[in-house]
Amino acid sequence: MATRLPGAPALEREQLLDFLYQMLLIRRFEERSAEQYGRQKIGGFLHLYIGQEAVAVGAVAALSPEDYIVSHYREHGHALARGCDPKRVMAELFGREGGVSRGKGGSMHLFDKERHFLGGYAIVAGHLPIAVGLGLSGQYLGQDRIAVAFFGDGAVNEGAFHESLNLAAVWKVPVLFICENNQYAMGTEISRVSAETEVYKRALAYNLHAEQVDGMDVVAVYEATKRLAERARSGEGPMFLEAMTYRFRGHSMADPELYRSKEETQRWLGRDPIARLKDRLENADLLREEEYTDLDRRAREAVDEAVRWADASPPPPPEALWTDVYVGRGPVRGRDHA
Amino acid sequence: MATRLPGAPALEREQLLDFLYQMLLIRRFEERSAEQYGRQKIGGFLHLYIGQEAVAVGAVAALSPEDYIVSHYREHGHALARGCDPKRVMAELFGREGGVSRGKGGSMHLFDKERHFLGGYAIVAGHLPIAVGLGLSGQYLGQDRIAVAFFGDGAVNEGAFHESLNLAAVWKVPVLFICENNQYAMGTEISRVSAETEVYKRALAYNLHAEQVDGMDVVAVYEATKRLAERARSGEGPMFLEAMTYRFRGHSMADPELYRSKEETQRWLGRDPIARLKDRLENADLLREEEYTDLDRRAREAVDEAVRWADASPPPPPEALWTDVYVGRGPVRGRDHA
Amino acid sequence: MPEITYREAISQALQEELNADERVFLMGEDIGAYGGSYAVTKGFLEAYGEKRVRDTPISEEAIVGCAIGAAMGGLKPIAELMTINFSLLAMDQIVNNAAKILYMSGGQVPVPFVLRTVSGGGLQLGAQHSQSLESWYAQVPGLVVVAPATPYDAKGLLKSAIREPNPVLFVEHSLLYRVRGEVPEGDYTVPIGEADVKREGKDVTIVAYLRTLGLALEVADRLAREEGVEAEVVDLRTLRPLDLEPVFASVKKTNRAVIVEDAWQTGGLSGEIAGRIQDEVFDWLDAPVKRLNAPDVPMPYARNLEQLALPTADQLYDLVLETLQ
Amino acid sequence: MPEITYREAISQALQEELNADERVFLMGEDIGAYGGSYAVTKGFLEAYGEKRVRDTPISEEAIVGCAIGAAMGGLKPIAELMTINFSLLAMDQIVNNAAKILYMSGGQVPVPFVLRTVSGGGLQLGAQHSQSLESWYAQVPGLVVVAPATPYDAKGLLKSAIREPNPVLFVEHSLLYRVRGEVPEGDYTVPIGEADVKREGKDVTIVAYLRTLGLALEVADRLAREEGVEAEVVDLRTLRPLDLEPVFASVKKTNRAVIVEDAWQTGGLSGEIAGRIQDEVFDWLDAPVKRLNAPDVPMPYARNLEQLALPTADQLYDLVLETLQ
Ligand SMILES: Cc1ncc(C[n+]2csc(CCOP(=O)(O)OP(=O)(O)O)c2C)c(N)n1
Ligand SMILES: Cc1ncc(C[n+]2csc(CCOP(=O)(O)OP(=O)(O)O)c2C)c(N)n1
Ligand SMILES: [Mg+2]
Ligand SMILES: [Mg+2]
Repeated sequence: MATRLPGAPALEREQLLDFLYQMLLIRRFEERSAEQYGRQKIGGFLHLYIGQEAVAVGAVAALSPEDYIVSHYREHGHALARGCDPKRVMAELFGREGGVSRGKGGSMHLFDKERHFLGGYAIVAGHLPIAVGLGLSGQYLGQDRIAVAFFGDGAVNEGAFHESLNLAAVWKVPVLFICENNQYAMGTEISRVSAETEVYKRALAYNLHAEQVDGMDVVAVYEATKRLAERARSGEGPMFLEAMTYRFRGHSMADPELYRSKEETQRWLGRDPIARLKDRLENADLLREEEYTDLDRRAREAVDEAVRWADASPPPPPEALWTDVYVGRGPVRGRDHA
Repeated sequence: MATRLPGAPALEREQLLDFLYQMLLIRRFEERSAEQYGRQKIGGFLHLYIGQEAVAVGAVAALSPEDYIVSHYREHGHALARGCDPKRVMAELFGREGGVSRGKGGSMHLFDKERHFLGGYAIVAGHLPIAVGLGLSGQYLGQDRIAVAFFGDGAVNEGAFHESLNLAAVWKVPVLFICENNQYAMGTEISRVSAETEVYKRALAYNLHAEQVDGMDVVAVYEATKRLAERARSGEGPMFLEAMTYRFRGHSMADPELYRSKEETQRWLGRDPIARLKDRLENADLLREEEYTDLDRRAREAVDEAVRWADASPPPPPEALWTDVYVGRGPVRGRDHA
Repeated sequence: MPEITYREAISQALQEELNADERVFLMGEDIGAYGGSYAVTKGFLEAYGEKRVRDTPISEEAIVGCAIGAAMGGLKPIAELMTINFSLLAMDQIVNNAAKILYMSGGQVPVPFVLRTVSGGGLQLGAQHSQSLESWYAQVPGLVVVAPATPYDAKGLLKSAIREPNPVLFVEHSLLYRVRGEVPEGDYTVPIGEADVKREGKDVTIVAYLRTLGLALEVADRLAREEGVEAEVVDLRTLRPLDLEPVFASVKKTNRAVIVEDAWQTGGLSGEIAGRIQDEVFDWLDAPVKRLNAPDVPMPYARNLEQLALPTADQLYDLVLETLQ
Repeated sequence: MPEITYREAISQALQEELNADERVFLMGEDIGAYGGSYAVTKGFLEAYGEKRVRDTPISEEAIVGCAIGAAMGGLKPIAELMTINFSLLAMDQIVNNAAKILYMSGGQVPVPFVLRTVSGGGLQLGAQHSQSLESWYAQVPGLVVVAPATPYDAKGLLKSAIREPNPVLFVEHSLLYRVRGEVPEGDYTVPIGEADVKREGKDVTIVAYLRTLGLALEVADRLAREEGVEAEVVDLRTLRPLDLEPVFASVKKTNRAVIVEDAWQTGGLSGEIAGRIQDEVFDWLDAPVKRLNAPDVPMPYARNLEQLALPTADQLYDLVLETLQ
């Protein structure tokens, strides 16, 4: 059997298989989340990452575990890629005490401090200045550490995007902005709301390095991220990566998807990042069908286990309502009604 | 005597002399404002336009009187160039009933609806989306009318700048953004806070036409504005003009100007837009010394008259506190204490 | 009269006003191709076209600022902010521009437009998507703030808002869209600035608005049934200008008052109302004015915790009884 | 003890904390090369260098968001918003991020930073530059809001704020910078969350903070001189958490209360306080709790009108007498 992929000599077979496994894990995790949402085990908004797996997996693999990550509300993939325990992520979606945010955050607000996964945020682009601050802290303290922010094409039109990129550029903050351009913000196609549809070109206005990558190709994402992360780390200032991708499902579980055509979706399904890596590995003689089946089985089992574990985790105790409002400050007003 | 300026064949001598007169009017108006501020006839913040006269005069002359204008707090020049009565502008600075905003706005909030001068605004960049809306109203109603916004280099780093340019570009709104790049935002030099110091390049990110002009040359500003305004008017969407200029005085009356060198200021004083036009006209044999003296005398007289008139205008009646909070709604709460 | 939902009532008002006045147009995120995140404007893009139903970028500040400018230019914009949580991104435009331009211009420049938005929690949307922030806007001179709790009021007040010569924040509530009620077909208005007694009673006054109106009516029925207590329920409907005359009149009769509101207590409207009641009808009060607000915590996601983070009927019931002792 | 100004007291606190902890740094518009728009940080850039005294672009949202991130990364940022009017541009970061991250993360991620800003009118700065908006922030769970009125409290509270493990909005007042008072050299703190009786009295309680404290003390002196009335003056000092125990204790003694505040009335803190007083010490009240707020108008520019748009000593004097009748 071969050991390297043509065109990607730096990657060991092990790592490529791990990419495949992680993408499968995210895919199966999201499929089960949708199912559990239907059963009302999960409430609120649920934004699936299906179709975009190559971005989270490729990008996060290229980072150091010390690097900070922040993301938006479509962040299950980033959390899982960063190594957050699927059991605890699922428990968070269930609103249980065992959840990564102890049930208080929910699907849109996964936090795992130990893994420097500093949150999913639900205000579009609201986390971008936070990423700049995290990057600044590393720079200030002389740490060998960058901050990475994931966000969508819709976030690019917010003022916070603009202010963050400019501030990061002026201070040469080590931060990597990764825009997952899936071409829609809810039901709005990018060309209807962005004066420039190639997002990385908008980033060029801030005098920083920006480029585009095929977000359906995990190897390409990995390599681009690796390169840009190292440049940011070595003091070149902020970097910008636009990953061209597509969400295979609706914006959230409530989306009737009236705004895009079946044909378009079909076309993108043909570029499924999982199938693509699988084919490529098989063609290069790096993967056998039964190995793939085995990886997928492991992913499914991990997700089964996650669902079981989440369901066994109790809801947060009523007392949890009152904690974590402040550090080191007593009970808060309104408690008398409890 | 000649009738045209070499290099600017489209401009009649009359109009060139009017440019000169208007710049002188603004200059003298601002000098007297500073003096009146010292005498406490004027309160609050006072931001002088001295040094930047060519921008307001050249740009506003190139517009149709129906075009909307909005500006920031350094807007005396724009108001005077638009034809607002110097008496009523000075009265506004004095906080008198005869003021353009009836004494309720002050130096930073000059409004003259009749002249479609729709305000000075004191939140940096906060008026840019308003300009987009004004432009939209013209487009929507099929009027032959554009909106123009004046603002500074500091405004470019606000989220509102970004959102406004993008929205205007997406909807092809007829709006002309004029950035007066005087290279400082209060005490902060542009290169310390803007990732790209050539402001028009930042505007290019929105796929709109943007260019730079010498803001100390009234003829150049006039011609550039004329061209861009016509393009906006004819449906090409938003246009962006960066005028390179300099304020000869401090940011406001309180500014100790610790942040820039005497040499730098001296260099820019050598490019005084009034002296430059005067020299150019004289060299082209379009202006005699006594004509200039006469123009200046007229400007000084108009300002003297404005100060006298303003001082004779009474303060707003106490009753004015309660009016103009709402259209068509009765007295407001708190009135019982009056 | 036909029974329709709160959602349909709002949708009707919008359509009727779009039909009546060419200068009326809608702008906001996902109101067009997507049909509105709460489906209020479903089908509008097809019916009215891109000129009058304008999908915007995700740019809250520009949305509101552009609506202000368009209003100054003679249009009647109805802008939408998907939820009141996002209004914080546009707060500068609302507070520093919309509310002040008429005054700063010495009365020259009115800014008549409507800003629709959605308030409230209860759908497990988490801390950043579940706030009730309308009381902040109700503090601002120059703004009108409307908050209807029934389909009838929603349609009638929205029509008044669109015809109002001042900027209006029109606050809807996410848990009310499916509430049904009788709504006339065609044109009518409900006046802005008038509170409404939604249930008469002589023993205690309950003041409510938006979601808590339903709570108050439910509790009033239970009190009548279980305790023989007749509560009078006043629905504020407009938060600015705040019409407290019906509240004072009611308290003069009942001598007791309870205010119930989804917002956090400190700085919400309940304090203002309690403060005014005790000032204006001090001698009529037999007991302190009581208030029921959300506990002072960010909204938790977990369903069981979220239930604890909103005022409940049981809490209100107990508080009313406490007032009566 | 040396007598210094409020401005110097704040400046001292900043310098001492910068000296004490390498992780403390300042960021904001024109705090460096310009020396601070209220000259609080004059000379800091020269003394501490660009790393610790960071001039920013005019980007309020990024300033606050960046401070939040830096705090999450282990630094102790002191960010500055030139005035509270501009805080509206950063309100999303303050309310939706700073106040909620600890809670949303289930307690994992504290956000300890200080946001300094300047509130108030009275300098003829017009409608967009003269607001008192602190009560909005005082409504938000997760935030601490501090508002010192004297040089002593300013220095001591700022030191507490910098050492506080939670996000703190530190509100200064533009008319107080020249006020002088005794301030110890070197280190001391004033605890957050404790109101302070600034003058003892037995006849009536006046509750105030920031600029209105001076008003209250002036009026109290006049009342004593002219009417033999002894007013007790309580300075809130911290607006969140709001410490009303000293107010209740005072009203139990005086049986009368007046609250005076620069903010507009509806939704300000005065309603909350009046509502709480009448609830907690109802049986001790001999008269309704009175409130003096700014009239409900945008701030006019003209000097004569601006004087009418802020609570005055005369108004307060009259209102106290009214309460005593
Ligand atoms: C400030 C703000 N405005 C609006 C929303 C509602 N909203 C949630 S997701 C979304 C679309 C975002 O699209 P994009 O950034 O492309 O990310 P994607 O969902 O495609 O991953 C919108 C409008 C929000 N959460 N925050
Ligand atoms: C949102 C906001 N932030 C800060 C300020 C304070 N401020 C007033 S003017 C100014 C500098 C603006 O500079 P620039 O845009 O270059 O205009 P210039 O004064 O040079 O004409 C600042 C920071 C403000 N008014 N509004
Ligand atoms: Mg997208
Ligand atoms: Mg400038």
